[in-house]
Amino acid sequence: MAEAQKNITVADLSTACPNTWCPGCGNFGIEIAVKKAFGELINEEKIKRENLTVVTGIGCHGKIADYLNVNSFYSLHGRSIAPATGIKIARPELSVVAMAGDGDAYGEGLDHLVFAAKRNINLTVIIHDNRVYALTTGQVSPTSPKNFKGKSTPDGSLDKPINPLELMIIAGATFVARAFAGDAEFLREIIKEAVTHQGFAFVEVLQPCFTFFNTYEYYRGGVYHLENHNPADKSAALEKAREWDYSDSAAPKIPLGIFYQVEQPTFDRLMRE
Amino acid sequence: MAEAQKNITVADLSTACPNTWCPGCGNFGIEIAVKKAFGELINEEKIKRENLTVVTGIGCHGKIADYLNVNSFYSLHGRSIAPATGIKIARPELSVVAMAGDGDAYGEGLDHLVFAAKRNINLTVIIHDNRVYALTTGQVSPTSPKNFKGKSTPDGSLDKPINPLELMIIAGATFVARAFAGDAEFLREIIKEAVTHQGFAFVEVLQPCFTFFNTYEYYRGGVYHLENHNPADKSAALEKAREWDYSDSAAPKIPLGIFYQVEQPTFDRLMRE
Amino acid sequence: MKELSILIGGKAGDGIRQAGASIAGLLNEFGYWIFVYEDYPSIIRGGHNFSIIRAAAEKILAHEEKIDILIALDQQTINKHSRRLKKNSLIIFDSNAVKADGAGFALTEMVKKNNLPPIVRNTAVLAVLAAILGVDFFLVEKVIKSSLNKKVEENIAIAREAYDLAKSSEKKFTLSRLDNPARQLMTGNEALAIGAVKGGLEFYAAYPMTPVTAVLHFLAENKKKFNLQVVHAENEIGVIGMAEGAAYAGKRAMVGTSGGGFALMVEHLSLAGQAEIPLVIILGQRPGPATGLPTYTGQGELLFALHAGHGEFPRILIAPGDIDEAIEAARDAQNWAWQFQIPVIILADKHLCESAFPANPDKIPAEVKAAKLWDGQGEYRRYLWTEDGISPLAFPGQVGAIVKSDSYEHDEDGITTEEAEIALKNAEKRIKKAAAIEAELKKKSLVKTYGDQNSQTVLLVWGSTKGAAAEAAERLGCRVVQPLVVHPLPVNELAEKFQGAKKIIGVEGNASGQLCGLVAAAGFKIDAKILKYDGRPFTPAELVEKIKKII
Amino acid sequence: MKELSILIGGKAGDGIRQAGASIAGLLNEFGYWIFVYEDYPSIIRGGHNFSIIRAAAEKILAHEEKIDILIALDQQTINKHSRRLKKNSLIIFDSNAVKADGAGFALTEMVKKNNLPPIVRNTAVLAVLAAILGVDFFLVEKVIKSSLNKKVEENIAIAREAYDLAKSSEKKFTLSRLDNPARQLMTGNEALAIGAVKGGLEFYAAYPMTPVTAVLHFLAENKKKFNLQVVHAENEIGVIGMAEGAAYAGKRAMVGTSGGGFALMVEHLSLAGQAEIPLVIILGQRPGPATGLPTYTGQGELLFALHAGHGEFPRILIAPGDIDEAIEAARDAQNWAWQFQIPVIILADKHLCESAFPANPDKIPAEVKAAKLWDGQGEYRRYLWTEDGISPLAFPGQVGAIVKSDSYEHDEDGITTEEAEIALKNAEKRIKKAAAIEAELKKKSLVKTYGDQNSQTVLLVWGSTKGAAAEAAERLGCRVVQPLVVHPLPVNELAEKFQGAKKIIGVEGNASGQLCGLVAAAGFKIDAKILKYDGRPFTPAELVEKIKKII
Ligand SMILES: Cc1ncc(C[n+]2csc(CCOP(=O)(O)OP(=O)(O)O)c2C)c(N)n1
Ligand SMILES: Cc1ncc(C[n+]2csc(CCOP(=O)(O)OP(=O)(O)O)c2C)c(N)n1
Ligand code: SF4
Ligand code: SF4
Ligand SMILES: [Mg+2]
Ligand SMILES: [Mg+2]
Repeated sequence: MAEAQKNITVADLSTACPNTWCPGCGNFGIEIAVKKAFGELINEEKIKRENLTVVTGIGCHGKIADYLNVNSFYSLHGRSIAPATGIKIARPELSVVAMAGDGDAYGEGLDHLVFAAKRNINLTVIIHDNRVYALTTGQVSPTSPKNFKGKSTPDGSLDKPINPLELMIIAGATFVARAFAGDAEFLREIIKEAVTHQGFAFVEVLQPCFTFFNTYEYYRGGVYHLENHNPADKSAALEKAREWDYSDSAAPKIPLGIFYQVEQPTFDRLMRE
Repeated sequence: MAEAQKNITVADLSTACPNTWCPGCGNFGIEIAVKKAFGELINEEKIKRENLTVVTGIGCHGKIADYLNVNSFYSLHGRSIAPATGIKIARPELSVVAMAGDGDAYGEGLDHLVFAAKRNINLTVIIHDNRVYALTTGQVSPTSPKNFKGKSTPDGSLDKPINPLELMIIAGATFVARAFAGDAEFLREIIKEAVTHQGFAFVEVLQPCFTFFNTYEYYRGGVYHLENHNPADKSAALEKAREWDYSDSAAPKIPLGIFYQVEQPTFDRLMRE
Repeated sequence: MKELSILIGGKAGDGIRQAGASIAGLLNEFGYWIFVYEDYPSIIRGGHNFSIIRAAAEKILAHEEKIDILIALDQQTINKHSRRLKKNSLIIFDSNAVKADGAGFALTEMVKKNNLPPIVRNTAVLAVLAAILGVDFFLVEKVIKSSLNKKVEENIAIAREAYDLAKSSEKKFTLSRLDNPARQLMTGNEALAIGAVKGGLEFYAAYPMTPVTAVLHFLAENKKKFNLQVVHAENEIGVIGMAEGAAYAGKRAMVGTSGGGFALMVEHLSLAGQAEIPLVIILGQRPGPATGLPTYTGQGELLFALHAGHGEFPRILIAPGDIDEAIEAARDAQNWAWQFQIPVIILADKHLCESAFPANPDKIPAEVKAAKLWDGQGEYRRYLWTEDGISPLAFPGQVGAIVKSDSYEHDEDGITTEEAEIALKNAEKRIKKAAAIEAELKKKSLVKTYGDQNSQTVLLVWGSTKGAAAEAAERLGCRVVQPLVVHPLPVNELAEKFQGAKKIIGVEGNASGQLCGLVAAAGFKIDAKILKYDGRPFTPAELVEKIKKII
Repeated sequence: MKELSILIGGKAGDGIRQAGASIAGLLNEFGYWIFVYEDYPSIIRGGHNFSIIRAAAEKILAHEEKIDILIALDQQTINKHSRRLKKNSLIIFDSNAVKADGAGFALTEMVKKNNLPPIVRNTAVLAVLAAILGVDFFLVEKVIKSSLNKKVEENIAIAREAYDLAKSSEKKFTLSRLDNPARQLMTGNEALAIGAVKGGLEFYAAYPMTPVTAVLHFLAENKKKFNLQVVHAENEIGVIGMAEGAAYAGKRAMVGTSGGGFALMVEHLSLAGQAEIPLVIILGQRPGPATGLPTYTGQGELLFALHAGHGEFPRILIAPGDIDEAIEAARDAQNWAWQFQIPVIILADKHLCESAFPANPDKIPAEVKAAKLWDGQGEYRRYLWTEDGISPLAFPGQVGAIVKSDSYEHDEDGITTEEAEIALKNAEKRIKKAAAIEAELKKKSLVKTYGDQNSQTVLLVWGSTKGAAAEAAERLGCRVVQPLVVHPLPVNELAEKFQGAKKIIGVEGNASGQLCGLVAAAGFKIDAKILKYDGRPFTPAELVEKIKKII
């Protein structure tokens, strides 16, 4: 039997598959953060490489399945969470990380996301939220600002975005964080926290889509790191989650960091009691 | 061409279809409240009878489609909201009321409910929330209390219920209310308010299932009417919505009434601008 | 007497199903073969429910049109079913609720007097029946004890009172005890669940839906005993997504649903085709389209199941027709799913799922065949191209293997590709697998026959229709041919079993003759069809009439 | 020269599709028939994209394998496509990015020097091509103006520079202007959208999905002009649910998706069957299973579309094969959906949806046939039993009518029932409707032929495969038979069009020959099959080779 490799590097976690994201895509920041976080967690013996299992949906974000040299389940559009749930229930010793797009997780497959949070199943979910349907060439998504002029809404979209952090906190997630793809180092730290969290960990990543919704400048002008925030305080978490409402308001204040974190029994563990 | 009838009575709004709900079922309270509310709204010329269109899902609640002598679309399980949305977009002059069960609206078809609220489409949604899958003979539902011993969870369910009011308020509903099937008069009033509200109106009805989850006593001991509450105040609405968390805690305080109500542009109207 | 059919009817909420089961238990104790048919609308109270319990000295797999004893707890039962009475039939009824000729007793009053709820009438009427059939009271007691867990004493007391009251009635039928041990009565749903466990089931996910909800109930109830994970998920898409995740993680998974839920699973079914995920789906047919007749039966989804899913990929469809076949089907489904890394669909229906039959679960051995596993040598490639199209499996958690499953076309490593050459190779991989499946299935006899094997008149049937057809064939001296696997069709064996046939009559519970179409496409001539599509199963007598008109 | 094929290739993001369209525009201005094939992977940047623009004096409906001019914006284009070059072919390339023999120009530098983004190379290369073909510059200017709305001046300046640079190159091909007016170029997607509008479309809902996303874009862009409601819904279940609601409310509705999205719509499709909701679904096929090859083409979903949905109910499947047929199909689909209150599925595919053809939309008249409407007399019964199974329609808002639609089996009023007799009558209602549909379809010619009508060799094709097959048949002198409606099959007309055939060869873009199966089941013998399932469409030359091997 093969032996587990020591000292995993980013290269070890990379496949040879050519990358086809647009130059400047926020997904690159997510990719490097994920690889570093995974490598460090493995090297720190917090998780085992062979147990690491990534599930993705379909969209630009999903391509990360091809780029990560780890176990992966490249699922259907909107369907990363249910298979991830099945994997975790079947094999609780695995470290399961589901990745999804905003169209994917908040539109096509919202049900599964809400129920995974409700169950507090011990998964990590990372959303590549570029606030647009990118792979299908630029349509409005559930987190696009109102009046978004995409190809399906050339005169501007009519409804306001959902606020995923607020939704996840009330749905039952026990770890809720937000990061920015433009700050891969911070994202790496958040991902490490999320993966080691015992329970449903939700990481919303603000990911600029260079081609269809270039939000780099907007975010750079608005993001800041949560400080003096008690993540065990649900009201404070909700308040912070509401500080920015995913609109395109001028001069936004967009907090990043861990909004909410508590320990509660997980579904996968309760099932085996 | 036929002429619209005047002075509509409850009998006018009833079909000859034999009723097959269990004696003592909370649905009877909903049925009478709905018929009275509809009749009054028609007689007060707030809506036209011919424009009234009811959409239901599948479950015990759905049978109301057969009992109401009005236009109806008896849809699939979990799928009352999307057809209702289509009807309203296609024919904004219609008064569209979607009715659904808790399994229906919060489980099978949660996506559609959240997006209808997000759009603030001018519909009324009435949930017959018996907190159980009744027509399939008694399984845990999204609003069942934790540790619910249904046929699919004989040792007790493992996850906590969702709080539909909280969910709807954050999703974008502009009218959010709760009533109790055991108080049909109050429910009638709420339904009248909901139907005349311009925007997405959500009415959660606590409906005891006599056979599989008899909650009459529990609710009778806990419900009270909201007073001195400003429904335009979102924080207050959320706070009130959290006062009871759909658990089976002893001595609950369960507020009823209109939690939240604001006016905002509706999707169906914006579409035609 | 050689056989006896009893119908008990009342309203939903009267405990008809419970009473039917108790009657079946009583007759079973007497050594008879039993078949129990349940008929109920999709409501919890009111309406009209009935059970037909048929008991016979010989093996039977169907209920009959006509009945010997009609037990009426309400007047509707008389109105709806008096057409089923024979000259000599007896009506037993609650004289407080029903007007009829026969053995009427004031059961409502009796129950009331004892301060018991009206549903206890079903215990009283069981005792009346026992008394009239000359069954010893201790058997009544035994059946009550084994079927109730609340108010047992009170029920026995009522039973005693009713038994004594009825003891002196005319005994139209005397039931002689047969020299057989009591058999284990089981529904098709239980059989499917037990069979799956025999095939190594480790994970069951479902969302309640008639007629297979009881599989979920049974497995949830017994999950510790069977060492299973059982999940009631948020909806059917979640159900199949979870099951596919579990299978990817190496656990034998199954889901159960009926047409509407299956419809929601179709996209994931196609994923199982592309990503080569082993998965068993129970499709409990009921009459559609849409919600249709949710508590009735039909066989309208063979072609739907065969072609469901975008793109072309191999699958197996098994159609068990009785209780033992159901156990075997669910067991074999697991093994085939894992041997070929494909979805296997079990085409059941309400009539099979919810009827009760004597079963022999212990005679059907557990069998968990190992899948083709990675040998741990070299680099692991999830989609390695092999001679037979089947790539060795490894699972997450295995040191040295990176297991990449992909819903896009992919290379051998499971990395997405859009190259024409690789797409072609993968399409051919799927074709090879289909060939491997056909080869494997040839090793097993998959076509059953009943009746006179030499008859030139052949009834072609599938699934639960087999029960009524076998008996009709027995009576008429014709032959029944029943493929157990309906896709891929066991064409050679069918040809063998059709040998000498002059007239092939398809008998199906749908409006188009779906199996007939497939069998015709395989080159056999179908001469006539007997189709039924009102939600009700065939009975032997009905079939005899219809066949006579054709031959 | 009689025809010219040009391939332009580069990376996603190089503006290849745009450039291809401009080249097509140029050749169109010269009076040629045009066919534009787009080939691109499912990525936004990088990878390899190419367009083949074929222009011919005669009507053509396909691109070809071999090309006359290869335009390379990157080296990959040379590597991948040099196999397509003929002896006499010319390579035009950006010499800053590509090494090749032929007409190379330093386009990257030219664009850089002008401070323009790299994508402007596609304008420069268009001008180079025009110069080499001897096309007047004013036409280049015209095409640029009609295709760009930003930086038009800058693009014209670059074009001028490139044109002047290339003017003196050897003119291998001189394009003579034909005596035809420029035609309107249109993709299949636009044609389907326009056709639907001609059939009275009032409501379109969709969720983006290749290859039909552009229908959503086009209708959203033009919703005011066409007086439509257009919704991009939360997911495909929402899409079809909304469309069914709109249809119930009396509005002509359509949805568009491909296999995976269609899979999610299957339960609602069955609802349309039970509740008798008129609905048109565009199913743009692409290779599955699952995500498969999302930007490529295939014809693998005929049987899926035919049998999708639980229960049995009538439907029509239309399979247009070219641009005019697409317009007509979408128009007729609306009328048939409303005439029979059924779902009508348009089987398109990527090759039809995204290729560009000259079209004659104005020659195809709008036609909105009135549905059978309630006459306002007496009590309205949504599901009135009638001779032909079709009940008169009324809609909410109509005084005096209570319009009850039901997913359960129901009585004539639309009230749920579980009675066997009524269920049977409803099943028969559906059968009657199927008969009415067949009768109606017989009134229209639905089978086309191409090539030599007297040839004994017949190519049986459907959908977009028709283009390549028609041309191959022309060359080989054989006959093509193409049913426009693939369900219910126009059997009589097929028989007519097959008259005298000695050898019927099925040509399909799938691995099993799905139409062949249906045609065989209708009693015709299929002698051979030519199947392709690597995601790529047939070309005439390829088909000629394959047919030759068979005949
Ligand atoms: C069932 C289904 N519907 C639609 C699609 C087409 N599709 C592919 S990616 C995508 C959306 C992408 O948006 P998002 O999830 O936000 O991912 P992104 O590309 O922005 O990363 C869609 C609609 C699909 N593959 N499957
Ligand atoms: C797609 C689908 N899945 C499952 C069912 C079976 N089913 C019928 S009613 C029901 C649930 C009923 O629960 P709820 O919506 O809460 O309604 P209630 O009966 O409690 O009023 C289910 C699961 C169905 N009809 N369709
Ligand atoms: S389209 Fe947007 S999300 Fe997709 S790869 Fe390009 S920049 Fe990234
Ligand atoms: S089962 Fe419950 S919800 Fe259904 S009719 Fe009976 S009491 Fe009402
Ligand atoms: Mg996105
Ligand atoms: Mg309920």
